[in-house]
Amino acid sequence: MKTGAMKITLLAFAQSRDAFGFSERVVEFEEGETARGLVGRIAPGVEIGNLRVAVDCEFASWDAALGNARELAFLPPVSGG
Amino acid sequence: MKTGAMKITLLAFAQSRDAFGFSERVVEFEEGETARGLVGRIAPGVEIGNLRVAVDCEFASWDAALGNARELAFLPPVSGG
Amino acid sequence: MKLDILFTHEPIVIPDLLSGSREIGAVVEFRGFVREMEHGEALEGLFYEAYEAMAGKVLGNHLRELGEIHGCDAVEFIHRLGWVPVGEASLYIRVCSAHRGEGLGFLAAAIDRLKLDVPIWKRVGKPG
Amino acid sequence: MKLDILFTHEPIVIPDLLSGSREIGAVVEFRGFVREMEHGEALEGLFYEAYEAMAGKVLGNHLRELGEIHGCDAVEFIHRLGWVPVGEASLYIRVCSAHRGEGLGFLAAAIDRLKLDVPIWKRVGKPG
Repeated sequence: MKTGAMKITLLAFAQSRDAFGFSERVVEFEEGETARGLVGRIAPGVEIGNLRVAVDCEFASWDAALGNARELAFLPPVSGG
Repeated sequence: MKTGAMKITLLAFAQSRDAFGFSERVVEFEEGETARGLVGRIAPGVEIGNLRVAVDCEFASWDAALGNARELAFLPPVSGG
Repeated sequence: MKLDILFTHEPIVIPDLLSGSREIGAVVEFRGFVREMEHGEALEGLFYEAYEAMAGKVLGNHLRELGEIHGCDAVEFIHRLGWVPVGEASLYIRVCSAHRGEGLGFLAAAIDRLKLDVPIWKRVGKPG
Repeated sequence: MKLDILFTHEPIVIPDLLSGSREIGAVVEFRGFVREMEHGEALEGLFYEAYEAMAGKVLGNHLRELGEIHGCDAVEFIHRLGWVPVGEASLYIRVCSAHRGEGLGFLAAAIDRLKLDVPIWKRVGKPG
């Protein structure tokens, strides 16, 4: 079993795309890292104030370990309909 | 001006048709007569308990004088839709 | 408010939606169908009867008043009369409004008022 | 409950109503249209974007739960994505149920839930 650096796909939607400067990006992460920590590392200038975060299509906490997550999405306030 | 007997069309809907034995009938009436009095005179056996009455397409009181009404309708509880 | 009320002895045909106003944000449509099981009894259909002149008047007053209360732009109302077999529609209502709340509020209230005092009656089974 | 959820980049086409159950008494349909005036600003249209995989999952959970709560037999949900010009529909929902209350209740709650946390976004003007 290989431990340490794994890859995760980041998805930035709507206004968060402008803030992050990408809509999709693959980065390395450690399984103990949190979403908050990951954003602080790869995009330290981004305000996460009104963003929710989803891990593998489920709403998640900014402060939970990413574990073996494969997709991390940044979700501004929704406005469908 | 002629006073006294005038003609009014009676309309009986839904279950009231069975009770009255007609769906439409023209009868003579006096302008001081009420809907209640008219039914008592022409169909004394009819129970008006759950019937509403309409005069010229407006809900009316059983005890108001018919005046110069032209159409008197007997309305069982409604059930449209 | 634009209001159309129709009573028909034919199967209900849904009118085309005229793409008029660019301010209509919500269109809510309701169809009421005759169900087979009613109070535990299996029906073949229902027979509807109306005092048409009065029904149009009473219903028109209700719908115009509700249109004011809820703020609706257009309403189409169709009630089928005569024999309506199970699985066919007896009632169709379409409400056009700026937002969904207005249309949904209008529709719920309109059906309540219809069943309150509009002179239309149904009976089980074909008469005669 | 039968549930269909569709996201489409094409204009919404209302699916045929399959005359299945003889126990459907009420069919309620909602269409949401893009309005010209929004917050006092004249639009040409709106651009919709979704996280489709998650939106389908979150919405499916909401609609199945609401179907249980309200007691509905079938729901069809269509959301258009991409550019939607003023006067065209961005949303279509159809609910089939035994009685009207169930369908109307479901529909109001479904739109509230859609706007609560389903990852779909609109923005004014075409992007780029």
